[in-house]
Amino acid sequence: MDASMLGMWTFLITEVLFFGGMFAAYAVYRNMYPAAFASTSKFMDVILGGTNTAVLICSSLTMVLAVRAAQLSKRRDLILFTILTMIFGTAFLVIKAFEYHSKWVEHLIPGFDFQYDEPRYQHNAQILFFLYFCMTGMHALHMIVGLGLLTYLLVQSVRRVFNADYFAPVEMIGLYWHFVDVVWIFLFPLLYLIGHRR
Amino acid sequence: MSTHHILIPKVSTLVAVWAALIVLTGVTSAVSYLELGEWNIVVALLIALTKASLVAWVFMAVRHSTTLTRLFCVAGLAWLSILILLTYSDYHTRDWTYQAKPWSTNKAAGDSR
Amino acid sequence: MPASLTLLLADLQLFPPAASAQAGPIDALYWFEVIVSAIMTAGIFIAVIFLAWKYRRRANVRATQIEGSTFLELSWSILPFLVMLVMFWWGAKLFFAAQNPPKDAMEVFVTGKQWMWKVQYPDGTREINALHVPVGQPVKLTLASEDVIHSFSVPAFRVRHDVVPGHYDSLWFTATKPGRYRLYCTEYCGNQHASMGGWVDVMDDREYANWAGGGSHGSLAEQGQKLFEQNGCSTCHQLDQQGRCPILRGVYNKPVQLDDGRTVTADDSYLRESILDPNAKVVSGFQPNIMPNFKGQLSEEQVIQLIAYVKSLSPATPASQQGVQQRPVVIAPRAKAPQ
Amino acid sequence: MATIAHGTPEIAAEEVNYLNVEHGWKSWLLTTDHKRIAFLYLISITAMFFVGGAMAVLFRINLLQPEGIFSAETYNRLFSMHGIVMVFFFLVPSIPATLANFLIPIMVGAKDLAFPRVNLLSWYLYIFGAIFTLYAVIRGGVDTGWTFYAPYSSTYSNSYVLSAAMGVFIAGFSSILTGLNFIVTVHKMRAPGMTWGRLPLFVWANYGTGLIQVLGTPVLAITLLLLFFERVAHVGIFDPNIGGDPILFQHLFWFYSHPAVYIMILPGMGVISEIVACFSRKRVFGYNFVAFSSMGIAVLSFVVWGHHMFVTGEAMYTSVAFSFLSFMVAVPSAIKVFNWTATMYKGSVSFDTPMLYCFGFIGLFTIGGLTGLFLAALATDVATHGTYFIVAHFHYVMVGGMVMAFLGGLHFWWPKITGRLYPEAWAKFAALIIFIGFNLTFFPQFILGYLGMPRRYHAYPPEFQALNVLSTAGASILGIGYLIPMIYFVWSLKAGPKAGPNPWGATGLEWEIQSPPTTFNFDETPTVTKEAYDYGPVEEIVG
Repeated sequence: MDASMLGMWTFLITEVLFFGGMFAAYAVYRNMYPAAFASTSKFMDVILGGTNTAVLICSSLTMVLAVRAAQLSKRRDLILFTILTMIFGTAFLVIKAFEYHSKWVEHLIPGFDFQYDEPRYQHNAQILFFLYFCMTGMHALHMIVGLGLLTYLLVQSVRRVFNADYFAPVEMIGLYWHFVDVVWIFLFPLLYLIGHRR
Repeated sequence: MSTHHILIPKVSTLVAVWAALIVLTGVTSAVSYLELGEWNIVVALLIALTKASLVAWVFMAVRHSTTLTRLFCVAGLAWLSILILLTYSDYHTRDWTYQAKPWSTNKAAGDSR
Repeated sequence: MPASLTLLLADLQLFPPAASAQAGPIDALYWFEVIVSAIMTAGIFIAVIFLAWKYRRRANVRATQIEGSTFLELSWSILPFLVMLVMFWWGAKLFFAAQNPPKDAMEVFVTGKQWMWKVQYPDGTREINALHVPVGQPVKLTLASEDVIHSFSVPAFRVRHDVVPGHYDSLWFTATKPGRYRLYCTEYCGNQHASMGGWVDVMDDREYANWAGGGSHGSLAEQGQKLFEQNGCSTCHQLDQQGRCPILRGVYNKPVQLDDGRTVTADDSYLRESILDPNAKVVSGFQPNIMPNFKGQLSEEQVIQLIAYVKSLSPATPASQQGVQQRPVVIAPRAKAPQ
Repeated sequence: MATIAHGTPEIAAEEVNYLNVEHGWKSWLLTTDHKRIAFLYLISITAMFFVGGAMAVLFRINLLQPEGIFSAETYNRLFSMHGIVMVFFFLVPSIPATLANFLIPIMVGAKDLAFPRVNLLSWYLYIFGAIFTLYAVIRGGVDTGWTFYAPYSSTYSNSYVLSAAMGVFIAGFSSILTGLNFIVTVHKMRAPGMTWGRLPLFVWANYGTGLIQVLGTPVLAITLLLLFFERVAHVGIFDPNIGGDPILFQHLFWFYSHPAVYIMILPGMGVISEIVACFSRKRVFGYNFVAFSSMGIAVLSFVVWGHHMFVTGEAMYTSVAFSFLSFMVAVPSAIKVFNWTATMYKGSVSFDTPMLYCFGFIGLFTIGGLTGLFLAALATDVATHGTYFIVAHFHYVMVGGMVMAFLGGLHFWWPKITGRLYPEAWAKFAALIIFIGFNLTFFPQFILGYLGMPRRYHAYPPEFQALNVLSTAGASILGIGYLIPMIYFVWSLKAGPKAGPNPWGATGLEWEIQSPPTTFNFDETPTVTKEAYDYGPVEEIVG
């Protein structure tokens, strides 16, 4: 394993703790306001969230296939899977944008326009929605950065930079992409599946 | 260079892991519709942890990587747990000290948090 | 210059007065720590100076290379740690005692607000930046903040607790020496942080009885009762028959079943929350969203009055925790400080 | 220690080195040479040190009078900016970004750090963060204290919190990148034969520091970000009026900020290990224990943060656990102090300036560390929390410890960094002045603290005046003490006598190359065949 990969892993640990701060806040407030947190689930679209989870998992698959293609010097496959990963990534962001839009329509933007239908949970639900926007927003920001990296990857693979002897950047971007996927894997149940639905 | 040690994953393995992840996503969504009380969150987190481990182990190639990488993964998890558990311990044990003794020992008081 | 120097030195203090029952034991631990530290510091200083001088560089004398010594390493890791364990145990023991006020402690309510301390006594007396307590009587302070985090500190008593907005904090002490002692805010709270302090007057029983004339507006509970009626609480919270809201008689310090299945104890913190944010924890069997939010409508001081009133409806609570009673210390002063 | 071909003859009039290889501002601002970046950092943190120091001088002047001299508003902004500048822009980057940045690649036998461009990026982030913070200073300052406690900072303060918090946020990433670079460099860039057991203890200490920077700093970043949103939009994350919990801010803040004090002190401990070995002409006593104690500190530092919150209403049982763990972290620190002292035993001790700073460090750090026990013990923490006792304690560790180590290290490696010697007599004089000034400034504060004088007070009861005057008198001596090295270092840059590759007769790869080094440090990658601190054959192996 070369230095750049170790550097990437170290960076990912930093990222774990960056998101960790928000997860800690989530744990504390969920423990403090269980009912208010549960009440928010009716605004969370499990179908869209679940679809997005699946989309991200698919993108992880295409990403790892892209890395594999680079390792085997299969340039065409590399380009194909990179493009597929970018398509999935973009699809995720588009769906996310629809979700954000519906939150906007439903007056669920903490701090600016927050009117909760259950007045008793007005404040406490706002904390959840703030954490929701913080966590998914940070996650989306990472996705956007990831798409930028994938664009770089695409350009470089079109230029025939990568082959079986040199593919470290593909691996690194792959690691980053999977990490972003892992974060979402935790966000999905914590944000979308809180309450008991019937 | 690193090429000498690279083990190229089989496509079938990757697709199998992908399928498992999709299935687990379905499972975690389905389980959330069951009334399991406190266990809902436990199950959801266990499934998420399984999924994350699958991604890390196969997609991120931890299974083929050095002890050092594994150590770094474990360290990340360990420090995350330190942060969350020690913070949570404060909130969780606050009542242990200050809760006044109830006058009547009715049944509900027993499971007071 | 010499004159001003004498003036400076005239006021010079090196150790604070110890005026509470807690101060002695804490000072004992403090001196233990000072002595341990002094011995260790002196040991290190002497060793450094001695070794540096004895083995100073000389011509033709070479250093002897030594790898190390596991025995020495282990002994100077473990031995100091054992001493530290003593400090830990000692400190924790005193800390535990400081967390549990005696049941018969006299209760005083202190509200921190940028930049003053507002003090309320059960008999309705109110003061700002001053606290009067009788000697020898355990006093429990319930601390509330109107705005930012403050910290209530009386160095002579060796007590201190942060006053965090959003919930009640508390501390307790037993003053042992009559006199005036400074009280401070020790958590930075804004511009006039330094002026958020005052005096604690510790008085002997006779003096205290004279001082404690009682509030001109009735006891704390009576003030609370007035508020209770003015704010329309009594229309729903009826005393003897079930209205739209729970009966408050006898509820204080009892477990309450909530509508989400949890159980809480109806202590000061719960009552406060239920006044300011009544929908946060609704009692099982009652509808949410009936009682209005009183956050912003009532000050922390008024909340304390209301709680005193609710407490007075529960006669089973220990005498000292009731707001309607006379100041308990006047009736039964303690002969000796506990502990 | 290593087999290096010295190609360049000593007689060459002007050797090519990293300083003179290129000229012009572009060659500095776009450099990826770790030594040039270290130099850029050195200039930046020195500037910040004097900004922070000037504020300290001003508020010490204010404290001459019990009623204060400046307005409360001015005083509050002075001490807050002093804390923010000193902690985030001087102490945290001080040794790692300057001395370690310069030395780690050389010590492990590498041409540069693992990621040279990331290293440059980290300096730019630092400067960017500093600009945000200095903008806050110029616009009128921040009055929250360096701790940014909510809800004061998020709701009540009407000073420039956002700008300062953003500055700290950005500087945090600079710190993360430095730590990341060190970790990877130590793992991946060691020369052949440079095993973990042969690493200089300075490298071990900075490796531990890197771990803390990487694991802790992101939590500070996200905390400040949440605070930022809270202040902008009032979302309730820390505001108790709408359901938030201000204690949560403290948990998240101290999760970083307690380990951060070890970011500040660990590299200093590394410096002391190098100095004490060199000037005793002896291998550090118990190398393994000292190395592992660095790692022990790095790990344990993360499980003690709750001792900042004993009086906040933190749960009693949690407090007890944190108290116990806090005593645990004292053990590795104690090991280090004992081992440094024992290193002099049967040594050949000389009293050059770096060694004087080293003595100062050992003494002052001992006091700083032991007074930490008062704060780890629950009952005495309650009595001293939020008073000048705390102020004295952490200044003994941070200034008595860290700044002493920083100055000691700077004197030790100055000949290597610049190729020049400084005036020894002046340097010894300055070290003495600093030691005296420091103790005079901060020892009275221990007494003030137990008397109960709260920190962050612009005015205080008159009975505390005598001790405060003493402290201010000490601060003025200390201030002069810090100016002297500043002056002779600048002088020596131009006029100091040439140092030669190894003026101290020290071991270590950095002393085997020319001073100042060439851009790529080594003509060819060295092969290491000897242990660290090889001042002669080991004659006594005990235990």
